[in-house]
Amino acid sequence: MTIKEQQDELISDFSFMENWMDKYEHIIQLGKELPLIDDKYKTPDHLIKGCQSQVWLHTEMQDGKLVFTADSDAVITKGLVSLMVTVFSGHTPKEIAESEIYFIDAIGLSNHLSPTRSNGLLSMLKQIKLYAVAYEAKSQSQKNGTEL
Amino acid sequence: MTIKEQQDELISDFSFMENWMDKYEHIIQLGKELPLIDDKYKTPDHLIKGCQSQVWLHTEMQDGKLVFTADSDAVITKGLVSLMVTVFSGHTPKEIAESEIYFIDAIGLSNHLSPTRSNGLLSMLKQIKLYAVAYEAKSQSQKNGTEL
Amino acid sequence: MQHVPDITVPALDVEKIRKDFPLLQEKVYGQPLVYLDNAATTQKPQVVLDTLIEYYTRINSNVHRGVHHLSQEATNAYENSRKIIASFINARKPEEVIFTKGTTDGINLIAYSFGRGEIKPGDVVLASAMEHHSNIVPWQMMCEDRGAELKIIPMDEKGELLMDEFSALLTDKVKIIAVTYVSNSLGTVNPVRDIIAQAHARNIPVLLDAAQAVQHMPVDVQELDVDFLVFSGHKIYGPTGTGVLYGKEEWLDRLPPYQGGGDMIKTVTFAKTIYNVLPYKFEAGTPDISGAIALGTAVQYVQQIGVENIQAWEEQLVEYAVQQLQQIEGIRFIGNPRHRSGAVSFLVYDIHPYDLGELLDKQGIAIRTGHHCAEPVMDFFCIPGTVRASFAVYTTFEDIDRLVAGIKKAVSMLR
Amino acid sequence: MQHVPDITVPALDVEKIRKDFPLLQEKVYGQPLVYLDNAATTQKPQVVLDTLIEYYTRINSNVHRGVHHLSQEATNAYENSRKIIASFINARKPEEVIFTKGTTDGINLIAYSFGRGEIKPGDVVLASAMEHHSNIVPWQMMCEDRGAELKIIPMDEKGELLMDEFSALLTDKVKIIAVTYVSNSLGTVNPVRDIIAQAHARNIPVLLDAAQAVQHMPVDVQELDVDFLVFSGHKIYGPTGTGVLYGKEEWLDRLPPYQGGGDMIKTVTFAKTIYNVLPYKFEAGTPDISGAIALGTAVQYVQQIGVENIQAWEEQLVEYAVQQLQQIEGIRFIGNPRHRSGAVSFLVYDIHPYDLGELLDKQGIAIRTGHHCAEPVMDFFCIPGTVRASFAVYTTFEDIDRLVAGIKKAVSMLR
Ligand SMILES: Cc1ncc(COP(=O)(O)O)c(C=O)c1O
Ligand SMILES: Cc1ncc(COP(=O)(O)O)c(C=O)c1O
Repeated sequence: MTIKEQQDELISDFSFMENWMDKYEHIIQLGKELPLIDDKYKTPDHLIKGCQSQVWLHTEMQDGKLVFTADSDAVITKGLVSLMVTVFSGHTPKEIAESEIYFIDAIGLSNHLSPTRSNGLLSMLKQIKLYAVAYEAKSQSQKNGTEL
Repeated sequence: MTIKEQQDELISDFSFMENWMDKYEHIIQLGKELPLIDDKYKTPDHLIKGCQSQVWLHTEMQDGKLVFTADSDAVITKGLVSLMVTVFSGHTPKEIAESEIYFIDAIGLSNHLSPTRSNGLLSMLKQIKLYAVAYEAKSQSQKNGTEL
Repeated sequence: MQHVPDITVPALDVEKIRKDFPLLQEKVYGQPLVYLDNAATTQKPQVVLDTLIEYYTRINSNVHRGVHHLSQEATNAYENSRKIIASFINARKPEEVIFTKGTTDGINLIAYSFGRGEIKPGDVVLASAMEHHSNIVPWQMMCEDRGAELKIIPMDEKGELLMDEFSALLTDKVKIIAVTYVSNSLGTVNPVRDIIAQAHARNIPVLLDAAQAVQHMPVDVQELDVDFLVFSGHKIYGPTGTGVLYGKEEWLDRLPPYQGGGDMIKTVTFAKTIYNVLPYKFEAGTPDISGAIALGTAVQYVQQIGVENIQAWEEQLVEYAVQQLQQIEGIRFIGNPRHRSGAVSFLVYDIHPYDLGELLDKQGIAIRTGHHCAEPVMDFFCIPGTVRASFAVYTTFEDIDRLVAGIKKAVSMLR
Repeated sequence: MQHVPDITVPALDVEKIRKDFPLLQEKVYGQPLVYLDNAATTQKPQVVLDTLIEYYTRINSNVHRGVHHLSQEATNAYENSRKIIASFINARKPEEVIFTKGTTDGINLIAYSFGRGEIKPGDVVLASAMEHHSNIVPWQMMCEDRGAELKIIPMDEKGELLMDEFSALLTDKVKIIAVTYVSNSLGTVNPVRDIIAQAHARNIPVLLDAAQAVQHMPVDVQELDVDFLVFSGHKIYGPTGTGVLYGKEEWLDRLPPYQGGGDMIKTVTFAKTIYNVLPYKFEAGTPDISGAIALGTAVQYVQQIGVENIQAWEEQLVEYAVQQLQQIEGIRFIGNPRHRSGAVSFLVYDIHPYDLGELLDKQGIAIRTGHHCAEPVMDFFCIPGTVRASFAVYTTFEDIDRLVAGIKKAVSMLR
């Protein structure tokens, strides 16, 4: 699935839920299924700034695609991280860097999460995009390197 | 006239005036008729504290009675001082010290003057009573002195 | 239905009181609001709002020095509010009541002025282990500035001050003690009479942070013999941006001023400035006139209900809350003081307080989560934060029932 | 009937505007109120009052850090007001806008923080001869504390700054210049662009006291390139107890904080405290949430009318007032600047301003008398005070006619 398709699927999943308690149930469930980060990556430099709860995010390149693992000390946050990972994991840096992200607003998360939580979500998004841009730049310069 | 009679006369004078502009006319007029203080008494220690405009007050004992002269750099204040002087001048320290002052409220001055001005009026009243008490105390101690 | 304990003092008609607070009639996420974040700020009764509007539509004007009618009316109302507040805390004189922006402003004022006037290098300031940041940071800044040291009265696991250690800390180096009357994070009511007595035996003045006290219990500054006392208007049903600093006249006369500007001076030349008398010396600039006046109304509102009645009612609420919350599996109270007022802090299993708070919110229940601006307390208990429910005169037993049910539901989802 | 000059820019419907202000409908001593004390404080439009009530009845809650719905709504509204104000003065970022209690509070903040961070013994602070006490005393206090010196940019008999003398005062010792944009006692509009340019040529930052500017003329902090700018909310149709400090991000980041307490710190331990980012670093304690939000509404109100339109209207009022007052026998203007805004100060014969003020008041006309918190200005002119009429968007030509008639009547009684 493309990043766009992933988002549309999430939006559709959430659209069937009547109220916010149900949506939270779902978010929490997704959090429980999140591929856990290796404990050795739970270090301060893997922490994402701007979250009231702690969020660790690790990125790895596998076959030209970025794979994210993450964890949080708060369960709902973990669920939100999981949404991010679902959308972004397994795509190339270029795809991620160029993607347009609309599912957060579409699901209503930006309006209904507490502001610190939704700020945290935006920090996460920023961090993921930054990783992608960095990887993309690196691979570009390597490419340029071999062509020299 | 006693202090009480003086007050009643003032109250009656003012009661004929319909509005505050007329009352002020009258106050200003009284100010113009105020027995002026000798210039040599216009010194800082004759100043009354607590007035926004400057008020000098001088007290003299004549035949066992206190005589007040005063001045102010503001005309309305001068009129108010004049009310005070009219009520108190020419009475014994004892009469002044023991007098009950009600004309300020009865005329409505405390409600209708600007607060700094009515504070000033109260300061003046306090000062006059202080003078009286001081003179009274002095004369008592002198009496006691001769009797010793 | 939960069991409601015997209500011993029904001197307070809570249903009638609730009608006075427009915001309590609101719904959140389709649910009637349960507002249990009163330690952060209280809701305002209609009379307070009416006072604000009455002020702005009838007498709004700058106070003091004004010759015109509006200015006179505004000044009267403003100074009358000072008198109401003075009588509420039983100050000797209205001049001992200084209007501030809030507790934080009041503490900063004293920390600065006291530091400037009284503190030498090597001196010591005492605060307690359960202070709000607002009663720590101003003293830290002042101590840094003056080369003084901030020392801490420790507490135990129950959240009670260790009074022996306090006595041991009282050396001749101690120049002032700043301590909270009631802890906002633990609910502990401190033995302030004992603290003040011991301090005064050594001529040390005491500042009480009464931000969580004045709305919950009778506070009499003369009976306490306290030197400085501060509180926030917005936590006692008054407007935001208001607060009170009480100081003994001797002290306020003695300390240098804090802010400079209009009203706080008697005469200004470029060479020399002579400061005004109390209370103006400490009220530089145009004050929050409408706020101060409406705070007077809020205090009168409290007086009408009777602060003793509020105390009796809230003590039952706290007791009931502790009793009901105890029955939640996995709950752990943070702070278990003998004498508690206004707030209950807790955690459930290892659930992040933030998660619990979010799911309570979605059920229409407003509580606070986090460190409650008392990080040293969190560090002491080695926790990232707590969930805190805090009460007011309009809190009901049903509110607490909804809280307990809400927690149970949230816990079932989160585990 | 007085002659009304050609109204060149009728872009403003003053009768409609007056209806927005409930207090203007009041009578004083049976007379329709003529309110000409706007430099002291302005009246508030209904929308500002509505915002206050809406806040308290719908979303009142403490801001920041709150997990629940109300806290979220209150935080959004509060931060949105910061954005409105940032855009009003064209700040680069909302974070450059700090909410204060008023102009006095803002100047004290900068005087303290700048003093603490940047001033050494022997340094010089420059202020002007026409400053309000609030822009003198904080600098005096800071200079005393730091062993620095306050020097004064002199003015002439017209009430205009002597710019040559200003240039001569600019030595390497000067570390900051604090000057008023518009004089509250004389109405003078200072050549602030020139002052800033000369200051910046020497890397000296400038603080503008815009308390009498923002409500009368467009103010663009980027175009001015000013380093700090302060104003009061209550003088621009907002609530009492509110104000704004604008500071360039570089400066605000660089200066140490002012007050300590909740919100202005990132982490607190008893050993070390780490300060928060802008704007929170300078906003300790619970802010005046309702006030800040309603100030945003007041600013929007001004924006809707258009501050250029207000300026054009008020310029005509000032011109008309000067022209009409001139015809009063014995009148003497205090300050006759080429460029004047918002206020006219004067004396008539040797009549005490206080007497004049009192008799105007009894005719329903509210003006201010006295030193206007600018005693050095009074000393300069060797007078005890002035009578000052000051204008706002809702002032009319009829108001000025009533003022002139009122003065004539008072003078006839007083002489
Ligand atoms: C030029 C000027 N600066 C400072 C101030 C002080 O403002 P505030 O009293 O709102 O702090 C005023 C208002 O009186 C003023 O006109
Ligand atoms: C004990 C205590 N001290 C100080 C404060 C700070 O009060 P404010 O934010 O109103 O200045 C609070 C409120 O949060 C508090 O609970």
